[in-house]
Amino acid sequence: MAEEKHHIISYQKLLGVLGILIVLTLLSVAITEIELSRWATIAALLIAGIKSTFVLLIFMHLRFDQRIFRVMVGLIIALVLVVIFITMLDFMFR
Amino acid sequence: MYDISPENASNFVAGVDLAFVIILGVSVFFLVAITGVMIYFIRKYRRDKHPKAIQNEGSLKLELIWTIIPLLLVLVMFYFGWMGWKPMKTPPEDAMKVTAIARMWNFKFEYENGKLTDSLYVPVNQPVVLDLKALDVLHSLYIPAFRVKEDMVPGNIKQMWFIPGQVGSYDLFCTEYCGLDHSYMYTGVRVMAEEEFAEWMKDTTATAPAVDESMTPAQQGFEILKSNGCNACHSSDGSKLVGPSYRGIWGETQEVTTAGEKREITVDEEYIRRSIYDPNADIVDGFNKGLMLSYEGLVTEEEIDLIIEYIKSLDE
Amino acid sequence: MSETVKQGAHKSYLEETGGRKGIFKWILSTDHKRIGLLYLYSIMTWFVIGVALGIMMKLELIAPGKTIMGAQAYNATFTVHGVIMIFLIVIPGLPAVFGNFLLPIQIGAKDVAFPKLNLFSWYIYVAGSILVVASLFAGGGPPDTGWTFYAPYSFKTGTNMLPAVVGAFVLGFSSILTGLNFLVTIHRLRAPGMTFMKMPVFPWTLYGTAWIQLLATPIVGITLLMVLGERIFNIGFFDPAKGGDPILYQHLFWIYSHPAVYIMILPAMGAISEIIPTFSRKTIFGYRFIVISTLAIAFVGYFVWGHHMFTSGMSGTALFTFSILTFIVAIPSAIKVFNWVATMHQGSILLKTPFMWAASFIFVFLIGGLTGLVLGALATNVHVHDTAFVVGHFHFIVFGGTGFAFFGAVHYWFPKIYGRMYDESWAKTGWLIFFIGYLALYGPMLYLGIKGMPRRYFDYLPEYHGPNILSSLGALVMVSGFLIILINLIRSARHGEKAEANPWGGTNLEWQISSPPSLENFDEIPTIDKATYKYD
Amino acid sequence: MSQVHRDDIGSKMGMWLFIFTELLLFGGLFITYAVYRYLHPEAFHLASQELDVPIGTINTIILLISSATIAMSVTAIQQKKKKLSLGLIAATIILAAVFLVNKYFEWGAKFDHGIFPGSEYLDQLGYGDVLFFGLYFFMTGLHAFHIIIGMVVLGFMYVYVKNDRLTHDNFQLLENGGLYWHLVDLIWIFLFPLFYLIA
Ligand code: HEA
Ligand code: HEA
Ligand code: HEC
Ligand code: CUA
Ligand SMILES: [Cu+2]
Repeated sequence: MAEEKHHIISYQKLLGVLGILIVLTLLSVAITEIELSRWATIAALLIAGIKSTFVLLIFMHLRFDQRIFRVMVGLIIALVLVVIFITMLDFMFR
Repeated sequence: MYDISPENASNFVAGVDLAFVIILGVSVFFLVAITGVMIYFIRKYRRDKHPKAIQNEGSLKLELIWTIIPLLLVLVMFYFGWMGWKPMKTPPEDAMKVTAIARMWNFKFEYENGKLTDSLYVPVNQPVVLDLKALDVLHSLYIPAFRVKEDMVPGNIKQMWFIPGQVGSYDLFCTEYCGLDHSYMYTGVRVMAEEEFAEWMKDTTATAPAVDESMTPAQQGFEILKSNGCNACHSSDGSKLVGPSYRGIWGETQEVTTAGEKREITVDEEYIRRSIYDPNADIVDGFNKGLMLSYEGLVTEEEIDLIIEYIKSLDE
Repeated sequence: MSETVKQGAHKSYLEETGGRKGIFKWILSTDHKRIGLLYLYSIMTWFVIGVALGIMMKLELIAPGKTIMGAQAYNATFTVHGVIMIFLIVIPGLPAVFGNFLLPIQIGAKDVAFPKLNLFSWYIYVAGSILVVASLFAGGGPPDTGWTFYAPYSFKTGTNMLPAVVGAFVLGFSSILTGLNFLVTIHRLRAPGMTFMKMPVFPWTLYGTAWIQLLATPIVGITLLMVLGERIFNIGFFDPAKGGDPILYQHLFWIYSHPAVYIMILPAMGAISEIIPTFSRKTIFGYRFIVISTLAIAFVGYFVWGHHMFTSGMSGTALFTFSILTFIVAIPSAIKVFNWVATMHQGSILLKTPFMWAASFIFVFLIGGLTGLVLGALATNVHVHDTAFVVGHFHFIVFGGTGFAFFGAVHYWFPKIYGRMYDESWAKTGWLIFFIGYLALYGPMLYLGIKGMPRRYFDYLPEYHGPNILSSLGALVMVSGFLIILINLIRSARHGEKAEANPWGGTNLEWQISSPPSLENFDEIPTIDKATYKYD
Repeated sequence: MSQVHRDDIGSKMGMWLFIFTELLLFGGLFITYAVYRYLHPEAFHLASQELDVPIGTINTIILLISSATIAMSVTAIQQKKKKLSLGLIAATIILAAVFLVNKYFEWGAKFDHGIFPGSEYLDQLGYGDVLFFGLYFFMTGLHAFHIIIGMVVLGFMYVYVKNDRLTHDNFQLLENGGLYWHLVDLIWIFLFPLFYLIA
């Protein structure tokens, strides 16, 4: 269809993102190794969140696609989080 | 509203019934009103009477009205539902404690002095807390007259409480589906006057199953089986229920699975005792693990001897 | 809708065989209309089994004690009845049958986005349903866990739980793929000019449904997979003896199964929203609000699953949240009901069979929905949870809602599908008998529940006898009505009078093409320049 | 379908919707994980120390690289570099295989210690461990299953590119295959800290 104009992502960019992802991975291992107690897990999950954002936006082209895709992905992730949250309402306050 | 019991059968009846009446009242109103209006429209605007429709796209004002009014009404309903439920959550400190034990497919009630009964006995006008304990699968304890119900979850002891308001007998059901005889898993609640209850409570002898010394050992054995609810799963006529029949096993060899390995055993006293105290050690072929639970502490060694007499007697 | 739509001079889709013969012209065709009918026929086959099981239960319950079957048989009966009715019939029911047939036509497309996938979904459906039905007959006896498969009982029973669970899992896939297909179809294939806000309500409800199918079904998929893991590898996710939590199982199960009830009802509401304007000759009242409420139901409905577990010992916080959300989700349903009734106002109403079904739908849906409010309030739920009252509620709303809408839809689109008219007077007679039997069958259940009769009871105390007799007799009356309806439809599909392209004077695209439609639906994709449901 | 107009966006949307269902499939497991972790925090903590962090880290990096290679293969095909694209797809598949081999050794080591679902050793350890390892095997197992599917899908892509069924102006299928592969990566990004790094 006419509306398609494919964005081509350069190799440099992809490799750059890969570099960032690997650094973040090592970082999260390092953080949890030096034991920051409860915060370590939160930090590790935060890093995982950042990593997945990179994968979604660049590797999976979300940044360059139609807006509808971004909206959908955002809503789905929110949905999963809300469902986990509501379930935990039961277990945390038993 | 409905007359399944006196209004003060328990302290919760008033709150629950109030919520009921309010919700049902609003509901009946809407049901009648909407249906009425609809029938009126259908009659008035039938095509032969009203050949040309008058178009109307909608009206924001109406939409708002019929969003906001129901919204307020449901909040009211929620409120009364919540208020009726809230007192059920926290039992008072000084309540009398009874442990309710559910297993497939009967209830047992254990009182603080060790007394054990099949139906629940409670004194009137005194708070009672039930510790709910399920041994095998989910059950649920329901006393319709008291408006109380709580699931019994294995591995998780929960509580339920109430103050019986009137002397009498009421039904008590298991309402969580729990297998074959779920529909027979019911018993009763006896609410007694205080003195009567105190009297009853003191008498710990009467609880032992009515084993009559004049019966033969085998007959006594059968009474023990009956009072422990074994017959829900085991038959005496050779037919297979949830578990194997008592008939035709004595002295025979049987295929069992022990710790994952098949082997053959001969049914003797030793084996029967183990089958009752540690049923999941040897699983009889063709039956499932985990259904029968240990009766250690519920059935004494002497009683097992009588049961064995009974099992022997079947094959004579 | 507009003059651009021409009546094709092509052969109808029923005559167009694609060069295939006999049964192959059905099972190899990727035409969305034929696939819709494939679903219709397979669903109807299972439906007969489901109904028979339901009647058997009613006969058993006609008197206390054992009448026609024992406890084990009864337990298996309601389990298989529930599984068949829910997973095989009402979940795929309206979307797979009428959604397939009508969605592309109503949005002005030649087919769905992925026609081959569509046919494939049907194959999966058949495979899954055969597994479920096979569980009735294979080795260890039919499953006896209830359609909810609650742990830990479902791990302990020796009956054929596995085929039923695998079957349900497979059916889930079919449902997901259908939803996926519809979503892409709606997003990508609307005819030029048909903006979202010009789309008829039925596609809108399919859109909401498809999202639920897509997003909720995987949860039950994974739950059933865990059940399999538990049974095969002894993992212990939900086994209290190993530290698992049976309540978590219930959470996971209902995270799917509550939204699933909206899978059942949304397309039904869509069908009603088509029928009422057509027979009132009037634009639907408050189109925008009906659309928004559809999305609201789909969305909020995702967060209320806990109302099935009010007595399971959840925390007070969770109870509070779930109860209030349950009430909120009732509001969009109310909006719809009011708008439907308002549509009739000042209309020009033609009392044909589809309209009778639609009007009685509103009545029974009200009863079902309002009893849902009783269940949604905490205090009253504690009393009536797991009693016959719940059984009454969901039969009123599942079968009253979805079932009545289904019959309305069948009669409404019958001329379009087969190009023939059904017999009006037989259809009305059937409806009347059915409706009376229906009220007699399920009304008493509500009363019994308030009196405290638990559900899934094969036997009951004598004090519950009276209403049970009425209920059982009602079942028999209703089935006679059902048979009249069914026979009338089957006869008319072959011998009925030839139908015109637009026998009811509808305004949506499906009425602008010939009956039955040609293979490609439209000679030329129409351009839409007007809002939907325009009469003038 | 060939006579029908090609709709790349529709096809991509189909893929994304499918990815959503996969996300929710794992979502159910993440709920389970959250609940049991909350109920047994210490046991989860201790049990996770049984897992081999270096192997996990290496596997994570392998998957990340494979994600990058498949993304680059899409770039390559758009630039009409068929050879390069083929090479990158092949590299992705090989990396996936390496991941699985690592996984195999990792699981094997656990089995040797008597840690596997339903094992007696595990039963003795207590509830938290049973659940932790139950989830571990189930989730990584399901993930590995997805890797295998992904390899098959990419295998098809390889053949298609080779036969010129996919070309520089018709590569949507390859992009979809890539999307699926990124999903597998995405899930691992969360599995890794949740199982290996809760020290
Ligand atoms: C089509 C399927 C369907 C639908 C649409 C619904 C709709 C609703 N359901 Fe129902 N439900 C089931 C199918 C369905 N249900 C099934 C199958 C079960 C049993 C499962 C099992 O255990 O086996 C069940 C069980 C069930 C329970 C659990 C009972 C228990 O086990 O304890 C509850 C509790 O809250 C509930 C509530 C509701 C509510 C509040 C709605 C609402 O959405 C209803 C909204 C509609 C209205 C309210 C009517 C219209 C309103 C008006 C005209 C305005 C006037 C009203 C106001 C003032 C608000 N349902
Ligand atoms: C769609 C859902 C559906 C339908 C149509 C029915 C139809 C019937 N049901 Fe069923 N029922 C359930 C869903 C349904 N049921 C579920 C989920 C349970 C719970 C199971 C459990 O506890 O695990 C249950 C349980 C249940 C019980 C309670 C068991 C117990 O708790 O003790 C009983 C008791 O008599 C019963 C009776 C009947 C009867 C007599 C019929 C019928 O025979 C009536 C005859 C019907 C007709 C003559 C025509 C109806 C036509 C349609 C609905 C149109 C078709 C629609 C599409 C194709 C979309 N059902
Ligand atoms: C919930 C169902 C259930 C109840 C209640 C139950 N059993 Fe069992 N029983 C089983 C099952 C299932 C088996 C077979 C599997 C096994 O060996 O554990 C079994 C096996 C046995 C056996 C071994 C039989 C053989 O053929 O080797 C004996 C003896 C026995 N039970 C006695 C009893 C007694 C005594 C009671 C009551 C005090 C009782 N059971 C209560 C289900 C039950
Ligand atoms: Cu115990 Cu039902
Ligand atoms: Cu619900």
